[in-house]
Amino acid sequence: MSDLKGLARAAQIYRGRHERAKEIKAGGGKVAGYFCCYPPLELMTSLDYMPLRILGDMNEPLTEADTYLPTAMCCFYRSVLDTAMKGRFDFIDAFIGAHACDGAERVSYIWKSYLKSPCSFYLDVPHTNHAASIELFKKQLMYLGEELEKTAGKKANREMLKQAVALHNKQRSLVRRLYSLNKGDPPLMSGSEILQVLIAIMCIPAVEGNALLEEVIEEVKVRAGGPKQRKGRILVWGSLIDDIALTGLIEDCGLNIVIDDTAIGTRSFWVDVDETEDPFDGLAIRYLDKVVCPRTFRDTKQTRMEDLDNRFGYLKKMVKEWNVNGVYFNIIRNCDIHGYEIPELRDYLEGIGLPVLVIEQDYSTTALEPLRTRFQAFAENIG
Amino acid sequence: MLYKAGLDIGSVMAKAVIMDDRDILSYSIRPINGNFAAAAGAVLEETLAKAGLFLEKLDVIGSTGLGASFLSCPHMEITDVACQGRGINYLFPSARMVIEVGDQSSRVIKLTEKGKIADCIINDRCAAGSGRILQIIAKVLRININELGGLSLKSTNSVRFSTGCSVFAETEAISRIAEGTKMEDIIAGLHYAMAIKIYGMAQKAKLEDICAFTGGGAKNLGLVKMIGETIGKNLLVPEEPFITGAIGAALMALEKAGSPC
Amino acid sequence: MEEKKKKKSSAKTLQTAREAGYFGKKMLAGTRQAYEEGKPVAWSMVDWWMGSTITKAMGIELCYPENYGAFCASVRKAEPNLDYAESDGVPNTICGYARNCIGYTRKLKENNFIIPEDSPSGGMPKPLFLLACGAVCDARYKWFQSLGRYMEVPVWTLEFPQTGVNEYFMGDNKKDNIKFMVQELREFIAFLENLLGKKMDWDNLSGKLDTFFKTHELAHKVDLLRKSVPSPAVCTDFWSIMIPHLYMPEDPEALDFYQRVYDEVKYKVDNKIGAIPNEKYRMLFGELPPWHTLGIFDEFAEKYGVAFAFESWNYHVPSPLPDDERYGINDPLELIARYSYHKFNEHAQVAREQCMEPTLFTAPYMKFVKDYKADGLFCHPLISCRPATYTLMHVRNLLMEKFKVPSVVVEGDIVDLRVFNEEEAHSKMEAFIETMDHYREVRKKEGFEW
Amino acid sequence: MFFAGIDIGSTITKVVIKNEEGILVSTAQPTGAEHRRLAHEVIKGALKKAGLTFDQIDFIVATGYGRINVPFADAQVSEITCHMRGVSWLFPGVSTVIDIGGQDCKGIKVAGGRMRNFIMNDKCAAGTGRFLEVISDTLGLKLEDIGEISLRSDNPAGVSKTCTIFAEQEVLLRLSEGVSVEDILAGLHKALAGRIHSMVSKIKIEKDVVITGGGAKNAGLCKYLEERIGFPVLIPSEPLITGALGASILAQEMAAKTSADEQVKKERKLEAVTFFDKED
Ligand SMILES: Nc1ncnc2c1ncn2[C@@H]1O[C@H](COP(=O)(O)OP(=O)(O)O)[C@@H](O)[C@H]1O
Ligand SMILES: Nc1ncnc2c1ncn2[C@@H]1O[C@H](COP(=O)(O)OP(=O)(O)O)[C@@H](O)[C@H]1O
Ligand code: SF4
Ligand code: SF4
Ligand code: SF4
Repeated sequence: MSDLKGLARAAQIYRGRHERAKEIKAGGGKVAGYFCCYPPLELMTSLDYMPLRILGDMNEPLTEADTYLPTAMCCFYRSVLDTAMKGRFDFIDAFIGAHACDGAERVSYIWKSYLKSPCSFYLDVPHTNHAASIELFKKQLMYLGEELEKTAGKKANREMLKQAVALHNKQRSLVRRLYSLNKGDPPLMSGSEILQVLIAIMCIPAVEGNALLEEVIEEVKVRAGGPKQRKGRILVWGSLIDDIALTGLIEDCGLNIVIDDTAIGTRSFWVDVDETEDPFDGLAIRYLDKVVCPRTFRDTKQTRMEDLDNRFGYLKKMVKEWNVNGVYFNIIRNCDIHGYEIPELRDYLEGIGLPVLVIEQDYSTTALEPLRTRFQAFAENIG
Repeated sequence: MLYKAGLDIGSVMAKAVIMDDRDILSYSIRPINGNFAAAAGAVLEETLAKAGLFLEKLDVIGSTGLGASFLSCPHMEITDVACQGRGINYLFPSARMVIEVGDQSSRVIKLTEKGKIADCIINDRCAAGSGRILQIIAKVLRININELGGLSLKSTNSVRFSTGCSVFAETEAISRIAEGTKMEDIIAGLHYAMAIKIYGMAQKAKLEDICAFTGGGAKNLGLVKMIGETIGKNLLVPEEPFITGAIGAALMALEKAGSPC
Repeated sequence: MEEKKKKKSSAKTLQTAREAGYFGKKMLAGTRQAYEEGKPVAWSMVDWWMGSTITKAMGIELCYPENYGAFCASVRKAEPNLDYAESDGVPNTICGYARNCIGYTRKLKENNFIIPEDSPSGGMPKPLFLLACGAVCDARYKWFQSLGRYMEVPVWTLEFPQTGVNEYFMGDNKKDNIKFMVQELREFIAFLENLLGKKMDWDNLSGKLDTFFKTHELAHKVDLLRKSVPSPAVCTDFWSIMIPHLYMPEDPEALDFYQRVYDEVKYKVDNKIGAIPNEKYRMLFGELPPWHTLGIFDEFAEKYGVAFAFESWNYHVPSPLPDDERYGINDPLELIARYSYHKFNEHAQVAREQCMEPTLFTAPYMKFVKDYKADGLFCHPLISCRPATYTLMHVRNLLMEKFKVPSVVVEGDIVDLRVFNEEEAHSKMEAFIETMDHYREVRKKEGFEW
Repeated sequence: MFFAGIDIGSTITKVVIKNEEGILVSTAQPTGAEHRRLAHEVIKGALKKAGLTFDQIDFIVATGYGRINVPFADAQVSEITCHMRGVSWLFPGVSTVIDIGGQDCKGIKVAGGRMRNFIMNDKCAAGTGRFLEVISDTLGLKLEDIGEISLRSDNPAGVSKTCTIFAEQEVLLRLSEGVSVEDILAGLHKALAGRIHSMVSKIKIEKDVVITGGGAKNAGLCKYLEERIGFPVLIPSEPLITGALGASILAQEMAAKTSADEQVKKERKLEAVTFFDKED
């Protein structure tokens, strides 16, 4: 363990994402790598698996991916598979793929075909939130539990699960507190700092993550000099961002990222798991219905406006609370899930007077520089 | 004695060889300069002259490349992938994989022991990764294309290029120059970007132990070294990489013609 | 340039295939007529689990934007729609069918829902609702959802479980999945009943299912006949004759038609008449075809003697439901659920034996390659479709590793003509012939049957 | 007071010097490999033309691709904003700006002098002015002439390749096949206009449309674009300089905003900066 604290510690973990996991493994612990925000962390934690979010690497040139995936595929998951084929995740004890989107689904399959972990499971996630879907999803979670138990050497009982739920709910509330520090002007944290903290806590056990979050909150709360006051207070919406090269570029151009709705950011943490009698009920409802991501189809409403409010209303709230004056749509190229939403959401937000910047990016740090002009022009136009 | 000629009328270079039953008698290479028909005629004539032969003496002529159809005398057109494969097989019978960096495309060809194509990966939708960028960059740096390789070998700190568009790579290079980056680091960076692209292609076809490298790009020793290091193999490079396609064309023309009449 | 233009549509080798275009026209004309008569019409995805049969049993006429996209592409009239969709902000990387449909719907709306004059094949009328589908692909529910931008009609998404190979065999998973599907179907029927204000006519549904299964059975028999050497029919035939079984299998005319297809193919098999004159190579085609340039397959046949013996897992009907799964099932919805789940998972066992994932889009090829004695696979990765493209490289690797069957990869698109390079396809194919020769020898040496 | 805008484009460097009344001088010259020395030289050239000295300039805004390489600029602004401002100043009724530059092409939506939306090509050079340069080079024609020549054709040749690099080869092939230069050029211009049009359509093209940037100097391209757009477009008399003009207008605004004590001029020196040297 390191003696760094707070943000410095977060930055350290961010840079060496798998170090803590490997330490834990060396100490006899187990690590479960998972895709996206759908596999329930509580299940892993309760069975003493340390959950590790599987991410790509924007700095790594793609050399292996094209052998397994066509170029028309989501750039993020291409990178994920590329690094995995190079052995970056060879140490994990369990692999949990998920049907988050087509990209995640097919890469889960391909991963399972070529990389054999001691335990692996593909979690099917229905696209609708009907009662039947939640029931089916609950069953899938139970199968996941069964599969993990085989290698965990123990069974998860209700009590253990409930404890894990409480632990992770605490993490969620801490993350929300962290974001709330950005409500004022200037915001207390930069988007890059938040990103580092979030990635850090996705790469260490929940207990340590909670301690880290508390340290960071204490450190930041009393800050005099946070990020610069800038004209742009933006909301980032869309496909995930997992490298500060991108957030750094955005902030460099005169924009503060004060809040986001992406899969590394708020989406993974915004809502709690209800403490239900059967913990699996709470998990199924939370992960399938309450996590808001355009990958889940929500039945259409009577009118279009009602439908849009139903799908995007929460963004309006975020905009208000964080006093946002511009929105950046971060679209990883070939991301269908977010791609289809662009025209609708753009009009919706412009309708409440927010300028919107849409960029389709290639998930590669080398391709970032040409985006500078766009962010700069956007910044010049805000406020 | 049978005499066969092979022509490879590429996009920038016209290449010709004349062979007898066993050996290469002569070859010649000249730039196309926009006139395919003229270049094809001239390069053939030149090669004939070097070999001391006349057109009538040739039993068969095989042609390949983008401009093959501009050849005016009777000839047999053959696809360039097959020609490169056969040409390399003639020069390096042990090679099981050919990497070719031409002007318009880069290719990875997997060969059978007979020099037939076992697999082939072509990058030709977009010029990114093709040999053309070498010419462009030489022009930008105001040096001769022959100097690129030597210079890049001096680099100690190559820049990271985005593997993007050849046209944009040019502007990227310009701005690096403006920032004061050393010329050799720019070139090395470019070579690295190309090497990565080629490595990805080679992986698709499953890398083989014995690889040859040909096409105009193989004239560039810096690129040869970089690709060799990136894929972790020693590359066999023909003495004259330009003419492998032409050699293949000559060989295949004979095969296809059966016994000539 | 102009005079060199290649032929774009295919001549087709079966007489019945040449007649199949009738069904596409019938479908569209049927919906337009119903619309004019004030009857309900809807747009549907190819749903593979008979949601459309249920819809039709409720008296709703259906047309299929995916089919319409393929049609627009085949007459090379899709580009204006694609442009029009892109100009509204959708990325040009999303599904070509979707962009065609979004562009079309935008025009339809701007014309006050009177079908624009210049719409290919007469166009699709405004729907009462949209039947989206969660099977196979995200585009197929996101795209209908996004049409809300142009018309306020409800979207219903029929969800389809997608199971991993090991997961398929776990505990009661299969039962759970089928139970879920039955529940979803019930909700769907409730939605329809509510929308139309009338009850489901169960007898009508049963009657339709009856024809449905008969049509499918014949279609499956045709598939089996195609195992013969030389190939009695090729991919371009199939992409025509599939229209009735994919879109209107419950139509008695479709059943009749399939009887004729069967007879024709059977005759050719019995008399060893090949679809192409000089079959030298047998290839598989993976997955969605370049609708705008189907003529290219005729050229391959002519130039190299390549017969595309079998193709596109996802368009084919499944084998009939095994008796033990069918026996004693009285609830038509359960039958539908079982049959559909069977379509997606019938190859799970093959996948398990080969230690590979997924069943979808991949495992079937492990069977096809043997059954149809394939020398090679033609992969057609699409620029705009990920679901049917994702696994192609994977299939390519697997076929080589396990069966020593090589593949050629030619990138293109279903609809977007602008990204398909014919010359490239030809030169790759030419080089690929040698490759197939080589692996034939390798297979012989290693003791494969073909 | 005097204000300068300097636009270091990927291809051409432009300077505009203005005062409160209007433009005093404008210059344009090729951007070489050495932006920094260039910036310093072009501004000197422009100053000389205007009969001014460096110290007389109150505020300098740099824009364009090389804007960060202008050490003596007081501020840097992106070329998107600058083009938008420059064009709005020339054509107050503008709603859509299409800027065809050397290595990028942009569409900008303007309302009431403010930017509403923009779009820019990425990754591929196929829809940019660079395409025309490469082609004119291949054909051995002057860049200034190819537009006019293309208008002489009534049978545009089909062009199947989009990639700039490959299009060049296709041109050579067509030539060898005996297709006339006019027809080839017409085909290429049409294809380019098509690509630009479909990109800019994404932000909805509305009247008034102004085409600017170096590409607007190409009459053929403008005509084919106009055909695609379906109604007449406007073209500034000197389309190259709208970016620099916008920068100079912003310079004026920024100077006005800067408070009096800040006006005590910042240390700003006009001198050549060391730059890359071949011999090292
Ligand atoms: N002396 C040289 N050193 C390094 N590279 C060269 C040299 N001459 C040519 N090239 C490269 O070779 C390419 C031409 O290769 P070639 O195989 O002849 O292509 P093509 O067959 O399309 O004409 C040029 O684009 C250039 O990049
Ligand atoms: N006289 C001219 N006639 C036609 N085209 C021209 C002319 N001058 C410049 N161009 C075109 O303008 C482009 C440069 O435009 P410019 O707006 O200056 O770009 P940048 O700002 O990137 O340097 C060149 O690529 C060329 O295509
Ligand atoms: S970026 Fe898009 S395609 Fe990729 S994982 Fe996210 S939702 Fe899926
Ligand atoms: S499978 Fe492909 S072609 Fe079909 S709807 Fe999905 S994205 Fe489109
Ligand atoms: S990116 Fe560049 S090299 Fe690639 S197609 Fe476009 S112009 Fe050509």
